Amino acid sequence: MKLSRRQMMAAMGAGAVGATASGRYAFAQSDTIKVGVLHSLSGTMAISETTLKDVMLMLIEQQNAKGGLLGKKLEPVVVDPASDWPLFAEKARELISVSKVSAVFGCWTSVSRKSVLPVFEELNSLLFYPVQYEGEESQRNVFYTGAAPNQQAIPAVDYLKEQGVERWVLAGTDYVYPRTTNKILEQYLKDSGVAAEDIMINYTPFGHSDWQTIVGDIKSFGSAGKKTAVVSTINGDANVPFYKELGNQGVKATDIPVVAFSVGEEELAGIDTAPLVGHLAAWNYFMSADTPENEAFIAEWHKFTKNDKRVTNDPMEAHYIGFNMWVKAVEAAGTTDPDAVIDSIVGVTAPNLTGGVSAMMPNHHITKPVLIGEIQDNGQFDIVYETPGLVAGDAWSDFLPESKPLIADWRSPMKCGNFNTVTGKCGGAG
Amino acid sequence: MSELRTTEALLYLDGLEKSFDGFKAINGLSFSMKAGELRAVIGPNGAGKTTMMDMITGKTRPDKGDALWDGRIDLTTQDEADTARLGIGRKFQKPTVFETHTVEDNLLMALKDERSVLATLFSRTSDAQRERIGELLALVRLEDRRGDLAANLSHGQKQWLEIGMLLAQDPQLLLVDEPAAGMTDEETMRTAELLKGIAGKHAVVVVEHDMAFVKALGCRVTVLHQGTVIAEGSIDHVSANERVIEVYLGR
Amino acid sequence: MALAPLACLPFARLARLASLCIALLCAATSAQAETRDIIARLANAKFPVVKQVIEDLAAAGDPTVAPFLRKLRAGKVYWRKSDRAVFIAEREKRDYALFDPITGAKVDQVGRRAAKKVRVNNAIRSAIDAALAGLTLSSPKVETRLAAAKQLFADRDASALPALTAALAREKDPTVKTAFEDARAAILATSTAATPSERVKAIARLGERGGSDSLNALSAVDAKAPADVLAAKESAIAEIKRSLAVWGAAENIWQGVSLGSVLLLAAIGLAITFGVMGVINMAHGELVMLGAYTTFAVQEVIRVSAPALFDVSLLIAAPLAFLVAGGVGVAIERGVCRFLYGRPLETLLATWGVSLILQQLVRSIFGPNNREVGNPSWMSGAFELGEMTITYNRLWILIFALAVFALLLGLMKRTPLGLQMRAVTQNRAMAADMGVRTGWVDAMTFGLGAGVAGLAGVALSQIDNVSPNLGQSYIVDSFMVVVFGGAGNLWGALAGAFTLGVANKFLEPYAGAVLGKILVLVFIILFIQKRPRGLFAIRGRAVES
Amino acid sequence: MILRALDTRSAIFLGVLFILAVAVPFLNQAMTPGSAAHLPSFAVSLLGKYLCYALLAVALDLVWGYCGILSLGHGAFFALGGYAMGMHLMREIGDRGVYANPLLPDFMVFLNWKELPWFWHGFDMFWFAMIMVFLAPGALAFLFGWFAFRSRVTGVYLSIITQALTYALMLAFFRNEMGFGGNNGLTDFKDVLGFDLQSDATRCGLFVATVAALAFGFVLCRIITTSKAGKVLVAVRDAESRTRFLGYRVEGFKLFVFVVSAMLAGLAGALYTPQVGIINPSEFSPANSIEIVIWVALGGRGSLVGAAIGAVLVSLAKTLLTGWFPELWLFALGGLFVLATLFLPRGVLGAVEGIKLRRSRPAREPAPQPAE
Repeated sequence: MKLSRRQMMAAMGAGAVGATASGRYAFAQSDTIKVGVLHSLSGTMAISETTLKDVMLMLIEQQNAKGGLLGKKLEPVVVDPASDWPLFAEKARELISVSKVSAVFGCWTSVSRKSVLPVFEELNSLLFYPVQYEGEESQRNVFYTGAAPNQQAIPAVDYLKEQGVERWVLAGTDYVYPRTTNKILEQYLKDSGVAAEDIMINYTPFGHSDWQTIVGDIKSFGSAGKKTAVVSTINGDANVPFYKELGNQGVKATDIPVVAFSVGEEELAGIDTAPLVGHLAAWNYFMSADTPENEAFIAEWHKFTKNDKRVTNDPMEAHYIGFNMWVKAVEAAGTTDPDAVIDSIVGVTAPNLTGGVSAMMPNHHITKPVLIGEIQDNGQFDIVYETPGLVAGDAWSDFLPESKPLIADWRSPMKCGNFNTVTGKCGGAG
Repeated sequence: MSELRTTEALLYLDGLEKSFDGFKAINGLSFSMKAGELRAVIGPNGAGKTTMMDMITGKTRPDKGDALWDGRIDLTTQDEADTARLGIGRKFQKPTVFETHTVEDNLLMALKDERSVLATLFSRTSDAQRERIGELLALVRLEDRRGDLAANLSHGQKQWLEIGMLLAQDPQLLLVDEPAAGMTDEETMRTAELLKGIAGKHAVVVVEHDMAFVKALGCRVTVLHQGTVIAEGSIDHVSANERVIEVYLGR
Repeated sequence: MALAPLACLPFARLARLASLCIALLCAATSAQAETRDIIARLANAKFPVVKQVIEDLAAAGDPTVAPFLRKLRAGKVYWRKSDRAVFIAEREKRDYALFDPITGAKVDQVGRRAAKKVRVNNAIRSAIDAALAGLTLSSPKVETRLAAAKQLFADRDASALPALTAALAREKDPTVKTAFEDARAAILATSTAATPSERVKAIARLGERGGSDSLNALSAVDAKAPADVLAAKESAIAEIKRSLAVWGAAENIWQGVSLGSVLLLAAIGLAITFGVMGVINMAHGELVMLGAYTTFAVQEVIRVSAPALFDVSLLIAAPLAFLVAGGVGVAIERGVCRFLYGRPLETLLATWGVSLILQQLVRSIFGPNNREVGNPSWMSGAFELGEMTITYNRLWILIFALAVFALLLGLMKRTPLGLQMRAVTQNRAMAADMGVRTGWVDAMTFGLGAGVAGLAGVALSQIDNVSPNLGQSYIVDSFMVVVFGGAGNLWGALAGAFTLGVANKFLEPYAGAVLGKILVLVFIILFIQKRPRGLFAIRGRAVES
Repeated sequence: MILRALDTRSAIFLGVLFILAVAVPFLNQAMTPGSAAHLPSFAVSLLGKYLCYALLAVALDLVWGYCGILSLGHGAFFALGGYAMGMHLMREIGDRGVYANPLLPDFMVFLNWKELPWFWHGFDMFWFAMIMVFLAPGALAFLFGWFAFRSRVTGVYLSIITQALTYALMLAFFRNEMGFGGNNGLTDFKDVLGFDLQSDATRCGLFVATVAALAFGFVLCRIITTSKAGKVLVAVRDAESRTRFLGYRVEGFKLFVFVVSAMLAGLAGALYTPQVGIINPSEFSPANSIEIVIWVALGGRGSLVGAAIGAVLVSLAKTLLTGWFPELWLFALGGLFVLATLFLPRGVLGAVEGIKLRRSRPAREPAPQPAE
C-alpha cells in the first residue's frame, strides 16, 4: 500500500519535488539553526545581490566562531531566485516550508519583496530586507533595515538646498521606488517654496544606456541662471553609462551636482570616477566612514573574500545591523520562534558601522544616520555631511496625502501596520 | 475587349509586363487558351515561362496588361487561393507534395470541397470522397501506396501524386511546369499519355524543355523569348521558324 | 635669477643692490609669511573656514599660491596632527610624503594616521575655481588665461571686475581679449552696480555671443532691473533660443547617428551570422560581452605592468577581442552549429544554451559586478561644435563603426574568403563541388561575425557597463536592426542602424525614452508588414522559392 | 469527433492528469502534515505552476509544431491573460488594501491617482475578467496575425517581430503611466471568488482547475490537429505555397490557430497569477518567450504531450538546480539545451520513440543501411 502510493507519486512527477524535500529534511536532523539567504546569484540583479549573499555567509561564519546561537551552530541555506520575481516567492516558500529556516535575509528590488511578502505572512516567518526602498509598507513579518525615503532622500535635498540649489531635476528609472521618492520630493520641494517650473521630472527605462538626450536636457535646464542639481534615483546598471555621459559632456559637480540614492561603492567600482569627483550620494553608510567598527568590518570582509580590493556598501551594513538585531532578539526570546522574535525584536539595538547604535522601531524600520558623500577619484565617498543624530525610518510618508494619517506599530496592543490616526482604525483609511 | 474573345477564351492574357529590379521578365506578353485545349509552352531559360504562370495564378502581379479568366474575371486582382478556387491548378517544377502526410491525405486535401477554416475543422471524409481518391490513385498508379507517407515516394511517384492532386481539384485549367524533369523515358511517355488523356475535359498548359516530350504531346506550341511570344503553331511550324531557330541555336 | 651679471658690478653698487634685494626679499617673505598664516588656518578646519581661507588667499592676490590651491582642490592637502602644520601630501605606500605648501619641497614623511586631510566639497571647489580664475588672469599661459576667463564668465562675480578690467587692458592675445570682454559683459549684465546703459550694452554683447552659458547669464539678470535692461534681456534671450533650437535639431541628428553607430556595431556581426549564414545566434550578445571583458583584461594588465601604454590599450584590445570572440565563435560553430545547418530554429535553442553558459562563465571568472574600463585620454571629454557638444568617445565609436563596416564590405567583396562565403551562401552544394571547403568557410564566416561582435564589445566598453549582462541588453536591438535592414545585406544593417538610431532620438524628446522605444518597435512591426524582408531585401524569383 | 482525436498516448496523458487532479489534493488535504505521504502545500503550488507552463507549451506547440509559426512572443499572451486575472484579483481586494481605498488599488493610491482608469472598469466581475482572459490575448493575436499573415511575413522575420511585440509590451507595462502597476506589477492578492488564496484548500482547488484547463486545452488542440483543418496546418508548415495553390487561404488557417493558441496561453496565464501570487512585466521579457520555445523543443515539437512534458521537465530542472547548485545551475541548464538540441533533435518524446523503434526493428528486418 505504502509502496504503491510512492510509485504513484513518482509517476506524477511530484516525486522529484518530494525528493528535494526529503533531502533537505536529512540536513534538518542535525542540531543547527538555519538561516535562509534569498539573493539573486544570476540574472540582472546578480550584479548587486551576490555581494549580499557573501556578506551573509561571512556574518554567519563569524557568529559560529563566537559560539553560534542558543548553543547551536547557524547553517546558511543559499538559493538562487535568479532575478525572476515569481521565483523569489517559490524559493521563499521552499526555504520556509522545506528547509525550515528560522529567518530569511534577502531581496533587493521592491518587486521581489512584494512577491515574497504574502509567503512570509502566510507561513509566518521573518524577512530582513536590507535595501533602501520607497516606504509605504509595514508588515509584521518583515524588517526593513535599509532606508525609508525620509532616511535618505529628504536629508539629501535639505543638504543641497543649504548649498544654494534652487532648480531641481528629478531623474529616475521608471519603477515604483523612483516614482514614490520623486512624488515625495516634489511635494516636499513645493511645500518649501520651489516653483513648479523649477522642477523637471524625467523617467527612463531599466538598463537605459543612451543618455545623450537626457544629459543634454539637464544641461539646458541648468542654464536658466539658477543653481541646479540632479536628484537621481536611476537604478543599477543604467548608472554607469549615465555617469560616463555626464563626465564626457563635461557636467561638473561644481556646476550641476548629481545626488544619487542608488549609487554606492559597488556601482562606482565599474567607472573611472576622476571626472565625477564631487557628485554626491546619500546613504546611511559609506565605506570611508572613519570608525573602528567599520575598519574591523572591512578587514574581516577582505579576509573572508580573500580579496583586499572588495568594497563594502550600505546594504551590506544593513544586513550587518539586521543580522545582529536578529541574533539579539533570538537570544532575548530564547527561541527562534517567529512570534517570539517579532515580540522581542522591537527596541533591540545594535551598533552600526558609522559609530552609532541603531534601534529597531515598532514600525519594523530602524534608526540610522544619514550621510552625504562626495565621489572621490579613488571610487570612494568623502562624507561631507552627517545628520546630527539618528533618523527613525518612517514607513508612511508625511508628504503623500493618503499615507499621511497612517502609522505602524507592531507592539501590543496596536499590532497594526497601517493604523489610521484620523479614523482610529487599523486598516488604512477605513 | 471584343465580344468574340470574351466568349471564346478560357484564359486571355494581353500586353502583360513585369520587371524585377529593372529586369523585364515579361514584356508585352499576349496569350489565350480555349477550354479543354492542350498547349505546350517552350522557350529558353529566362524566357518568362514561370513568371507567366506566377501571374496567371496570382502569385505575381503584372505591372501592366490584362489577364482575364473565362472572359469575366480579372486575374490580376486574385491571389493564389482565389485562382485555385476559380479552377486553375498548378504543378511546380520541383515536385511539391506534403511529405509528412500520407498519399491518401494528400489527395483528400486536394479534393474539391469547402476550403474554409470552419468547414475543414468539422469535415468528415465521405464514402464518395474515398471512392474518388481510389479512382485518382488508380489513374496515377499509386493504389498500393495509399497509406504511405508521401516523403517515402520516389521522385517520379511524387510528380504523379502532384498531378493526381491537381486532378483532384477538378480544375478547368492545369498549369504543369516541366512534368518530365527527372523521369525515365518510360515514365516520360506515360506522363505525356496521362496529360493527353486529361486534355479535353480540362485545359492544360505544359511548360517543357524536352522536345521529345513536346512532340509526344502533339499539340499547339507557344514559344516564349525574353518575356514575349515569338511563335505559335504546331511543333513542325514553330521549329521551322527562323526566329525560334536563332533563339535556340544562336547562343 | 640673473646672478652672473651681478658678479661684474662694482662693489658699492653691489651692496646697494644687495640691500634692495634683501628688502624685496623681506617684502616677499613677509607676503609669504602672511600667506602661510592664512594657509595654517586650514588645520582641522570646517567647510566655512576653508572657504574663508580661500577667499582670503584670493584677496591677498599672491599668484604663487595657485599650485597649492589646485592641490587643495584635488584633496591633496593634509595637516599634521602633531603640530597642526599644513602640507601638500602624496601617498607613498602606507605613508604620506609631506611637501611644503608654497615651495613644494619635501619636508617630512609620516604614517597614515599621523596626518589628516583638509576636506573639500563642491562649494569649496567652486570657491577655489573662482579664486584661481582671479589669480591666473595674468598667467603667461594663454590656456590658463582662457580658462580663467571662462570661469569668471560662469561665476559672474562682481568683485573680480577691477582685476578683469586691468587684465583686459594688458591683454594682447585677441582670443583671450574676446573672452575677457565676454566675461566682463556677463558680470556687467548681472551687476546691479553697473549703469543701465552699460548693462544694455553688455546684454546685447551676450545676445550676439549666444550659447547656453550666455543664456544662463542672461537668465540671471534680476527682474527688478530697469525696463530697458529687461527689454534688452528678453530680446537677447529670444535670439539665443532661436539659434539654440536650430542647433537642437542638429544635435538630435548627431545623437541619433551616434546611437545608430552603436547599434550598427552591435548588429553588424549578427548581419553576418544571421544574415549570411542563416544562423540565429542568440549568443551574439555574449560575444560582444567577451570583447568588452577582453578590453578590461588588457587594461588590467597594462595598469599593473605598463601604465604608460594606457592610451593605446584599446588599440591592443581590439585585435585581441576580435581573436577571443572569433575563437569562441569558431568553437561554437564547430561544436554546435555545424550539426544544425538547415534547421535555423534549432540553432536558436542551442545558442541560447551557449549564451547562458558564457554568461555564467564570465560571472564565475570575473565576478558578477561591473568592471571598470577606462577611457583613454583621447576618448575622454568633448568639444563644442557651434552649440553642440560632441563627446570624443562617441565620435570615435562612429568612426570605428564605419571603419569596421568598410573593412567587412571590402572583405566580402574583394577577398577570396569573401567570394567563397558568398558562394557557399548562394549554393552550398555547387560551391562544394567546385572545391570550396564549405566546413572551413562556415567556420570562418561564423568566426568573422563573432570577431566583429568582439570589436563591438571593445567600443561598448567605453560607454556602457562591463558586466555579465552586457550582451543581453543588446541582443533584441541587434535583431531588430538586422531584420529591419534586411537580412543578408551589410548595407541593410547600416541603413537599419542609422534609421532606427535617428528615429529613436527624434522621438525621445517628445515621447520620452520609454515611449520612444516602444514607438520604434511598433514602427518596425508595421514596416515588416509592408516589406516582409526588410529595407534592403534581395528581391526576385530566386529568393522566394 | 473527440474520440477520434484521442489516441493511446493522449489517453494515457489524460489519465495521468486525472490521477493528479485526484491524488494531489488528497495527499495534501487528507494526509497529516509531516507524514511521508503528505504532499506539502509548497509542492501543490509548484505543480500548479508547472501545469500552467505545460498548457502554455501546448498552446505554443499548436502554432509552432503544427503550423510552423515560431512565435518568440507567446509570453505576451500568457502575461496578458495573467494581467486580466490579476486585475480582477486586485479589484477583489476592495477596501482591504493598505490605504483601504474601496476603488483604487494601492499602487494607484500612493502614486496619487484620483480615478480608476477606464480599462480597469468591469474587472470587479469575475465573468468579465474571464472573458478578458481570452479576449485580450485573442484580440492582440488577431490584430497582429491579421497584418502579419496577410503580408506573408514568415519564418525568422515573423519570429523576430513577435519578439519585438513582446518586448514593446514589456516596455509599455513597465511604464507606471500605463496603470498596470509598473515594474511591481500586480500583487498582494487576497482571495478569488471569495476563497482565501492563502488557504491550502483554495490552492488545491486552483490546482484542480489548472489540471482541468490543461486537459481542456490538450483535447481542444487534439481535436484541431486531428481534423482536416489540422492536416491543412501541417500542410502549411511543410509546403505553404502548395497549400495556397490548392485553394486554401493560408492566412485564415494561421490566424485561426494563432488566436486559439493565444487564448490558451491567456488561460494559462490567468491560472498562473493566483498560484504564484504576482504578475509583472518581466513575464513579457523576450527571454521568457524563448524559454517556452525551449520547453517545446526539448519535449518534442509537433507532439502536444511532448510539449507538456518538456515544460514540466525544464521547470523542474530549474527548481531543483537553483536550490542544489545556486551558483552553477546556469551551466547545467545551458548545457542541457545545447545537448538536447544536438542529441535529441525530436525532443525527449521523439528520442523515446526512437529507442522503441530501434528495439523493435531488428526483430523484423535488418537495420537500414545508410544510402550510398
